[in-house]
Amino acid sequence: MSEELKNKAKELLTNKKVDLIIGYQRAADGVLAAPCFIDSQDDAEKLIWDSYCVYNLASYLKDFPAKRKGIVVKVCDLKSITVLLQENQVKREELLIIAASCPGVIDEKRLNPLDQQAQEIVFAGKCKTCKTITPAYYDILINEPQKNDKLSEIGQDEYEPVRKLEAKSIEERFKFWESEFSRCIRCYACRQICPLCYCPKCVAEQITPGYFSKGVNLEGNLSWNITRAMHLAGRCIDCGECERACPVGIPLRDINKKIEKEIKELFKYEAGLSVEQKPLLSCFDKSDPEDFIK
Amino acid sequence: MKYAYYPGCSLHSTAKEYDLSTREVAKALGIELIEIPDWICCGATPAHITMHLLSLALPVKNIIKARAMGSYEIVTCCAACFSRLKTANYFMRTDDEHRQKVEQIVGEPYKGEVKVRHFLDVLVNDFGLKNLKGNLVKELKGLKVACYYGCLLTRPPEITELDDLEDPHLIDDLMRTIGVEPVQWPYKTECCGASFSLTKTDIVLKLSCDILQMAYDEGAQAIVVACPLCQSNLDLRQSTINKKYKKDFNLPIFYFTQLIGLALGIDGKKLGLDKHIVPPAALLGEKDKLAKI
Amino acid sequence: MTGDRSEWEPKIVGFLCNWCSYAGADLAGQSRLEYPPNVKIIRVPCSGRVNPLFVLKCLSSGVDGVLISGCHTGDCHYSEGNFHARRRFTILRKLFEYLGIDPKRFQMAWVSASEADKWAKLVKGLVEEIRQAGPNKLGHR
Amino acid sequence: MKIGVFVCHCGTNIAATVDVEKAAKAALNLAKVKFSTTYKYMCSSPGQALIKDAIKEKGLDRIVVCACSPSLHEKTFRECLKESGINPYLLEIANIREHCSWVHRDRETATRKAIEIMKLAVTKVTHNRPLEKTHMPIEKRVLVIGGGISGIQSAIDISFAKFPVVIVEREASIGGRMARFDKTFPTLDCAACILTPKMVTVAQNKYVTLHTYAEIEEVTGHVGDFKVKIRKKARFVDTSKCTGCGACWNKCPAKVASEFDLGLCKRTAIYTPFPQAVPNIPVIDRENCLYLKSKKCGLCQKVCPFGAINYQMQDEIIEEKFGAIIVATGFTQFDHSVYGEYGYGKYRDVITGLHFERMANSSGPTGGKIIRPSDGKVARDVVFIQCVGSRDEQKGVSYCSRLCCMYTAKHALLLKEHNPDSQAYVFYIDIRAAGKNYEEFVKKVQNEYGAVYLRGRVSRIFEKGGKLIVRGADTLSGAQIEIKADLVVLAVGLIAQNDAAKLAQMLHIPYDQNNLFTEAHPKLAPVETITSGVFLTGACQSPKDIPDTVATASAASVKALGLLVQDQLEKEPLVARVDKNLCSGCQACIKACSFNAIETKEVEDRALKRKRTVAEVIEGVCSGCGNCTAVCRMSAIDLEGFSNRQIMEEIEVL
Amino acid sequence: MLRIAQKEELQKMIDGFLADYEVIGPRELPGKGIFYQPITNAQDLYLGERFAIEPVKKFFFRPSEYLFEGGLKEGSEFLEGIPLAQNKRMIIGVRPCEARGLALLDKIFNTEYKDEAYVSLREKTILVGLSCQAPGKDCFCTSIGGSPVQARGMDALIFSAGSKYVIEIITDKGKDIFDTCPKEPDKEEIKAWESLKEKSNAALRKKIKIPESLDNIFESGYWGKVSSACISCGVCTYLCPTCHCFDLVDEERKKLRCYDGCAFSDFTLEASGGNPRPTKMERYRQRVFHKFDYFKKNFGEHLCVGCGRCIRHCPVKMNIAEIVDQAPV
Repeated sequence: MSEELKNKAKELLTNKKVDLIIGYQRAADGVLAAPCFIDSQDDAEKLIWDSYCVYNLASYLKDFPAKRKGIVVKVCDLKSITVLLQENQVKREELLIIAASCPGVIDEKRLNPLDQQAQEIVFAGKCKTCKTITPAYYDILINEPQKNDKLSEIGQDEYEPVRKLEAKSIEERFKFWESEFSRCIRCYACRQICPLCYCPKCVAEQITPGYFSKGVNLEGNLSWNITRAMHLAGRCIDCGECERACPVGIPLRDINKKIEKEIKELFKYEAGLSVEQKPLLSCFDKSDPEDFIK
Repeated sequence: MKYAYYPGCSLHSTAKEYDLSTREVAKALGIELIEIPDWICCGATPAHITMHLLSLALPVKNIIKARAMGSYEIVTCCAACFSRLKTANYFMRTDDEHRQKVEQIVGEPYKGEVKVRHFLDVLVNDFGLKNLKGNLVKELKGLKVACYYGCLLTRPPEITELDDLEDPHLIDDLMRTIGVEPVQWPYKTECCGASFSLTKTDIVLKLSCDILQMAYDEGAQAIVVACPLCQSNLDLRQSTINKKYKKDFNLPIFYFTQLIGLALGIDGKKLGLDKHIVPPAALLGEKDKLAKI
Repeated sequence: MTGDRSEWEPKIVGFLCNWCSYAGADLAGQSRLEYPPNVKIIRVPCSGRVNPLFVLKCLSSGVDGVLISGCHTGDCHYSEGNFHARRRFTILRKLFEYLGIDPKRFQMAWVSASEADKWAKLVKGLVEEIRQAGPNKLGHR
Repeated sequence: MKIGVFVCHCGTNIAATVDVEKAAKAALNLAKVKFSTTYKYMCSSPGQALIKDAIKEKGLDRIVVCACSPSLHEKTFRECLKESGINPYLLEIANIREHCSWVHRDRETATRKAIEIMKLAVTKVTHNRPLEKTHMPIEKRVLVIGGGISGIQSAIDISFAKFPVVIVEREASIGGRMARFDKTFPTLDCAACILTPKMVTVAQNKYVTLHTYAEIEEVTGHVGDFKVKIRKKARFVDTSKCTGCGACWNKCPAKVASEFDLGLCKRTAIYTPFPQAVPNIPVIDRENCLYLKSKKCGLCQKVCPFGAINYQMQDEIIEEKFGAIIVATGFTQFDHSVYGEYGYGKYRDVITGLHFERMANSSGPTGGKIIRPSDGKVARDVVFIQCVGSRDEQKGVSYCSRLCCMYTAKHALLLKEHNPDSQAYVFYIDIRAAGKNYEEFVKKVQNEYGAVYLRGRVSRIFEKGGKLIVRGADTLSGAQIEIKADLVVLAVGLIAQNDAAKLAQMLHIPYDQNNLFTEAHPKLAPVETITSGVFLTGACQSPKDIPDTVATASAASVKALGLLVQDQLEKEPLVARVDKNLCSGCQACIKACSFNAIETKEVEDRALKRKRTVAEVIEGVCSGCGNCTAVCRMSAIDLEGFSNRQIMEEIEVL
Repeated sequence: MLRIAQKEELQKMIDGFLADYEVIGPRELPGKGIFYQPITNAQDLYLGERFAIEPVKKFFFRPSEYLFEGGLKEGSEFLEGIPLAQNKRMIIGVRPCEARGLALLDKIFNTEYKDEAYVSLREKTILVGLSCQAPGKDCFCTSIGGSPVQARGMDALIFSAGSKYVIEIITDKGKDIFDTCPKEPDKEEIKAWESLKEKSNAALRKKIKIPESLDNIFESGYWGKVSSACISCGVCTYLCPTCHCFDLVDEERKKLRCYDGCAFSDFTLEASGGNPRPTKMERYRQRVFHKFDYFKKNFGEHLCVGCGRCIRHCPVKMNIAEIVDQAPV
């Protein structure tokens, strides 16, 4: 598959169909993958495509305004481009989407940090309940889409971790999250890696007024994490990059998935379905539930 | 094509010929119908007037037996069984409260994922009319029938999802395919009196008489049905109707599977054509459409 | 000041829309309905003006309870603001519950300009509920 | 910054429970407060004078008045500030009466709370900004969309006030639905007799411009300055040359079913919809014209004595500006073919009320004879079925179409008058005859014209022996009924035009689940929409009969004129504003704004050295609700008078 | 000075420290990794080979610190410092690279300028290190003047030797606390310890070359290329044992000091709106120059201890070691 990708990339660059291609290359350690930005035919040799290509490269689109960008996209990540298009952050005509049939990607956190060799692949949580096989749209398709047999665990509940937490008492939940958030160092890797956190200046950085404490303390950390989650409500497409990027292992996907589950149940809303879709919080239905309102 | 087959009580008793002809037709067309082992009553009318929950649990029990066979589609022929199974499925899909209760009773989770199909639907939509035509041994030319669907096959439409609510056409389409001419008549979905047959026979006589009359008036020589109870009311009660209303009807009441069977060249006896009260021999014999009864 | 439980009085912030709830609270005054003094009112043009960040700010500044009150659905002066608020804060409240923040601390109500009685009762009930819930553990004051 | 705090006693209303002196003293401990005092009645002239003097003497530049609710005297004190030369928006009111002294008894508690309320106001006023009311020019022209009776009436009313008005009508003639009616209930005057003069009036009026055979293509802008693109569909007839002599349509060989007569008769490919059409200039129907289809024929061009036929004509798009828009797009009929029990629309003798109107009309397709369309025989037994599509959540709409009871009664009467030995049967659910002389009219039809009213639904209609067998229930007698009818007339409901939602989206006005346009307030603003400058009239909003339609048409005209007579539009300055450096251009605010008050704008990002698209508030349109500010993730959009900073700091000082 | 103790003996000693000290050490959080946290029992400690994600820096130069509070009280102005921590602390299991990081931080906060908060925490804390025997694939301390067994910046350094621990005592503070352990290693044991140190050094395989100066490649296109994957987050700087940039913020009435990092886009944003480092290229170049050029010029050594955290935890696999190694000088 990598070969097919390389050839396509060369062709695109030679024919000047794109100015650059955002893709994956082998990382310096020779095992993992890293993002790469290819603007010459020779560099196209670097491109790879395998289970180590975890990154959602849509985050990089903002770095190249007004350029014609080819981008290698996993089917699941395509939805984040849909949201970016919805929110006018990229122009479709500047995009050339190279959809790649996805073999499932690794869970980086499960790699042994001391081991220097290639290890057995443990698939990321999101891949285990992945339902998408065919990309909704694309310009170039690399290899026919097919489901990896190892991944299709029929009937696996994507919200299982959420339900487990929901089943706990409110006090237990507070203790759980208090302990998780206590490790937050406010490095904002979760924000920076997120393709949808593109605000010119995040509210977390604003000072007059400051919206919540920049201090690494419970209030500050809780406020930041709630704000991040709220700002992704109805937008998050569960690429899981925030959780992957978090150096201290806060289960951020469990928060995103909770909101995803609630809005599906409450508002019949799913993020990233189409470019024309109205943002969740910019619209409403007169019959939205309101049982908690007095 | 492989389906779990749910015959139901009628097809094992009064409507034996429906069961026979269905199996024969399926066999001839290479449609595999595997009877659900150890199936139980669908609950029919008595269950749902007694206890709503029971009327859901009984069909679901049957459905999960089918699921255990590894089948995600059940075929049934009886209009009542079809209605009950579809209704139960509908509730399992849309009503969490009932679903949870039923799941407790049957002891297994079930979310309505198994499809329930009527044999009509399978013939027309899965097997296909074109395909059927290709399999015919002969066409039953010259026969005019009224296709009668009764009250359960299309109602309520959000549950049955089968055919046009007011003007169904699946049987008509099949008949046309085998060379039979269906008449245009307005009583396709009238009520025959159904299970009042024993308790309030008078009602059944009146309603069935109207149906027979309309079919006769529109030039039908026979009526084609897809429901055991419709067949029984129109066939069994025809002589009483003739007496009571001073009529002279002599309309054989066929299951659609029987006529299809004939067109496929199947022996009439194998299709249970000898089990009718109003004998079809004269009509079929006279038209020379019948091999042997 | 938190600390001694017996001295502690619930501190509650109420975001009231200018057209219905603020006027409803005005009518409670005009009708001389007595209710506890714990709710401090911040007037906003519409419940739709309330940003989830305000609620977070309250809770992380040691406020014990937050109330957002607006027009009944269909009565919004701006026609749709309360529908927007409803959706927004339904999600926030679900998230609070999930993160273990007592949902009693964040409430919403529809109070019309004529519902003085409802306003007074709402405040009484709210103060009682927050008293039960105890001081807000978050917040550094 | 020098803040002055003025605490009002309000007689004893405040002072009895709040220690006002203590409060005034406490004010001096607050940052930037340089002066505080109390007075018996701050709103009185001496009270106001006190404020003015303090402003002058102490050089105060921001004022907090601790008194009653801002809904009472905010305006008063703003005026007071203005007179003292301070911007009136540098004021905050601390409501220590309604929200404090009147609801608490304990003096200490009330005083403490009053001081806290004051603290909030002082904090807030610190960040108030001087603001000016905004003014916008008004384009003094009105657009009326739809040339039916409501559009015609609106245009006439506006022309009385001597303002220019443009009607855009998509059909070839104005007149709308009413032009097809025979007589009108309950007075039975002929529809044409009352409509035609109005059509002529409007056509001859120098203030009115008619664009028939035209549609709205795009609407941008806002109140006072709407920019509207109008597509003038190609007529293939030069309107400046044509005299409407009729030579063309008399010779045209292509015949098709007439839409105006609902297929009851034929028209030619070049045609005017009906003889009294305004303008009386034909159009060529490009689908059916032999010349336009295959370049064969060209007869009309040959016979036209004025050379008015032009096959090369193209659609033309014109752009015009308007200050206000009146929407008068009316309704369409419910399509009864979803009713299987009525034969899915297949029986030719099952017709709608509008067919009946055309048949009853002496200049209609049957010359006023009420017959069976299938065989042309005179209809004797006629069954009328009410509520077809209306009040039917299963197959139609849930609402009552309001006029069907009345027009059915009228039809029963007309039937008797046309065919004296006929019999009318009317199946109904309820009779709703709530209008002047309406109930009396229905009674008359029942008593004097012998119409049989049956309360119940029809379960099935089928053809047998050349008759329609109508089966139904009479729920009053409990009997099953079977009627052998010659003709069945369905009182189909009124529904929104098929493209209503599209138009609503163009105009940014809300519409309900039935695509009917939604008024700004059902009681207090029934002809306004929340988009200022756009008004509603007639059945596009909900089913209306002619009197109600005409009444709303005049009401909408008055509202539009109310705008036009002003020199400029004046708006409160408490509006949203975008910080373009913070804005990402995601347009969440634009999609959330109910007022269409935010648009996009391209700006140069100096840091990144490129152009970016950001949001910009149209101040004149913004209503100041602040919803956009809460939707904005980057807090780039803020609300004057209720800014994020003000609210955040209010929370902080609590 | 060397001591030797059985594993159980050391555990007992640590339990003994708990009476007088707040004891902090690496703990394993299942599925999350290793974190320095206060312990209540020697059993809590993880003394294996895996590294803590965050360095001990955060116990001295804390992620956020309220410095003082001020404003209006009853109408008059006030200013109060926030009291400094008083209790005695001990951190056990610190890695040589992190301890060396503290030694570098001392150059900033505890040399000419004395940062009260930092200095008081440094003085109140005893550091007991743990040598590395199986360094990670991203470690490169030996290329930058460190080693897996270096004791710089510590009060004592522990070596795990089979069922025993060898304790190397460095300072008086270290001597004081390990008074309770009188046993000294014999010759055999010392020999074993020496060879253990050699083996540890050898286990660290990654070597990079660090250019003498980067001056002549400041304008090179290299920086734009290597920085293109950077997402401008704070992982590398916050997890770095030597990064020490901070921001000062007013929060309500308090002055807050919190971490800041040169990767953030607003790190050098000026009030005017101007930004001398507007893109990732300038910011990433600054990071490399500060660590591998400027600091050495100002303080005599590089501002990097080769712990590899910024490589290991970079969400997009940026590799500063490779970038420096391959710099086109």
